Amino acid sequence: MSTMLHLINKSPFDRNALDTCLRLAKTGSSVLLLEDGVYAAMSGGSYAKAVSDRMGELTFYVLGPDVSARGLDDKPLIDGIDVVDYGGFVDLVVEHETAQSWL
Amino acid sequence: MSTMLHLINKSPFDRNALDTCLRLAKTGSSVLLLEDGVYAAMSGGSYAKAVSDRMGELTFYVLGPDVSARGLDDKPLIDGIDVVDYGGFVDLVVEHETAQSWL
Amino acid sequence: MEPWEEDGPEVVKRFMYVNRRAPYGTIYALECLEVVLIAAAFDQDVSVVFVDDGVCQLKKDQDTTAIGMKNFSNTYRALDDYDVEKIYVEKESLEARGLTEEDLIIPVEVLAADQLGDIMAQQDVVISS
Amino acid sequence: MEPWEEDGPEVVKRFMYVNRRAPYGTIYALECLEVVLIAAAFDQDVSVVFVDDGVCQLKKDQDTTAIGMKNFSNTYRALDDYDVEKIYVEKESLEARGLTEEDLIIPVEVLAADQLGDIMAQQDVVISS
Amino acid sequence: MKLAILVNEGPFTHQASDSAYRFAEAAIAKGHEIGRVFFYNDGVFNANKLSEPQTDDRNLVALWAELGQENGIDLVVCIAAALRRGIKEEILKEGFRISGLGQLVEAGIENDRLVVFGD
Amino acid sequence: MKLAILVNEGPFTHQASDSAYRFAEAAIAKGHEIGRVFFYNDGVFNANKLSEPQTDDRNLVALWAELGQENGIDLVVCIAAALRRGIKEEILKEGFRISGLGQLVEAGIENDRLVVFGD
Repeated sequence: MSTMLHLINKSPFDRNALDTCLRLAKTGSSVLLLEDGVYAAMSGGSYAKAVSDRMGELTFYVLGPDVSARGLDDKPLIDGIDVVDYGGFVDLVVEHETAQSWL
Repeated sequence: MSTMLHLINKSPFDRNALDTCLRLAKTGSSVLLLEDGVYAAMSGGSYAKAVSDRMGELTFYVLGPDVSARGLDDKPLIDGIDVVDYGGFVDLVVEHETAQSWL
Repeated sequence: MEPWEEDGPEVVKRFMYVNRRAPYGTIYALECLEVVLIAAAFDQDVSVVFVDDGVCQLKKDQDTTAIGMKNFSNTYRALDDYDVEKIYVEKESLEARGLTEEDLIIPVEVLAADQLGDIMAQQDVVISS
Repeated sequence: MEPWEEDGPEVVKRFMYVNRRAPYGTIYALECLEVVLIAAAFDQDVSVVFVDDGVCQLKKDQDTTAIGMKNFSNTYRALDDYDVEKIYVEKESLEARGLTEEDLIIPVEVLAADQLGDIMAQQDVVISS
Repeated sequence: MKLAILVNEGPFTHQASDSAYRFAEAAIAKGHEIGRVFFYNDGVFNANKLSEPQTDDRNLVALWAELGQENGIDLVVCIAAALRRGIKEEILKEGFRISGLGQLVEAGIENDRLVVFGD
Repeated sequence: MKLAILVNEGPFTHQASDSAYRFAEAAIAKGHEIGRVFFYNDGVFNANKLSEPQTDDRNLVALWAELGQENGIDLVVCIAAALRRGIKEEILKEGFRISGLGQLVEAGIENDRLVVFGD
């Protein structure tokens, strides 16, 4: 089995990409939230539970530049999500055998 | 109050356009499902209840050409939805004072 | 005095611009704002609505340095200078995203879905993007 | 014999093409199919997945006459000629849309989300559109 | 009745331009007037005369231009949206013109209805 | 490591091309090699040299071309996607080349990773 990095760039409020990813992603894989996907990382949002529910099985990351762009630096993230920059994004792609974008 | 024609061209499975339309549309207005929005008109789909629940308050139409294109002519529509062609679409726009597209 | 009571025979229509998308992920927020600023010059009755992810367009403290895109959020402040004063934000959309009125870059009127629906139902032209 | 056990030193990778969009509303279904047909010539291990609205691409009896767009649904039948035989459809996606295997234009393997996830997790390259 | 149309997407990636075209055609067949078609956002790509679809596919750039010429429809491409996307006079299909966003607002004012097609 | 990138959207309507560009830049800074960037779907618009963003905005067409030239990156525009969208040699930004879909599959085979950016 390859180690998978799932990429989510869609708002969970508008699109079903994260729902489907969470349904299909296997325990041990990672999820990077970027672009409008970062809204899924906010602990105050109504989507937080869906992410928290799989926190033990999946490793979640969020792209810091997209968080800052959207003015969300003052909003708390869901516990356990790591913030990475573009360099960290590259590292994640390198460390995982396959990257899957949920477009 | 203007009579409103709401246009939904997104699949209800993928996008929140129809959800929001159904939340905001007033009793007495009409909804035309077109393009990928026609999937909301199928009685066998899991979205049928959301549409049926407002059937008494809103008038629903579906664009036949988009139903046929997607091979759905053999699938039953939700009771009470009228099928129109592009000419019927034009008539609906003319008969209602305002058209609102939920993009 | 309401706009349509002003002098002259010209018809004043109610134009509503509806924003349902987050900023930066797509260009719709920016290009809709460009339309509104032009529309303001036409002496019509203009209102701007933020619903669903559209409410995120108004979040304070946007900093786009690291994504390299233009930060256009300060331009919303210009709406007031252009006499665009009817700015509506849906309460349910804010709450679902963990946001409050204090998070927004400009003063707005926060309305529940039911009230916002009433205002939408009164428009002559609705432009969404 | 599995593809990666074939003769020669060349590496065979597992390529998966993931379709999550309905046909006609967007071009992604058509342009993804064009990639798969090209990919079939490369002697790699190719699989094609239909999940979410992607399952609607395979619905029988599509008739695009009245919308004026090209009906490309028969091209899915060519996948077999091109030796693309690993075609997976998610069971949950079919059911949510009121569809069954009998509604589809080509034979496929219908898998529950859990099984489909296992197959996805074994890929080297995943191309989505 | 006088109808205006706003097209927000290009001629291929989304069905928006197809739907708008079929709607316009049907409106004309019913005796209505299309006062203006305004192309905004990626809609400006509908005016790219270099577009060359496969021979068995529809050619929306040509279809819009023909519909416009046969029925005297004003086909307006937004200059701001077009500039950033590289749609300029040198590749503009005959029958379209490039103008400002004010033409969209004007279309909303002067026509009985404005119908928006997009993503 | 050798990385390939697939860009499925144009330089303005979606953030995909921006994200792909920032990713490529960061990968190069970390000493990785970008084996190829393939532009598919509306991604072909990234190669339109007529694109003229506002002066205070980024110019992705120029940025991609520069990154490619400085680092010897193969920037490939899909011919099938480009033809229907009217992206032809006459408006192709220097630094990009037009070729077939096989180049995408090849990029997947020959690079250690393929990362997809789209809508």
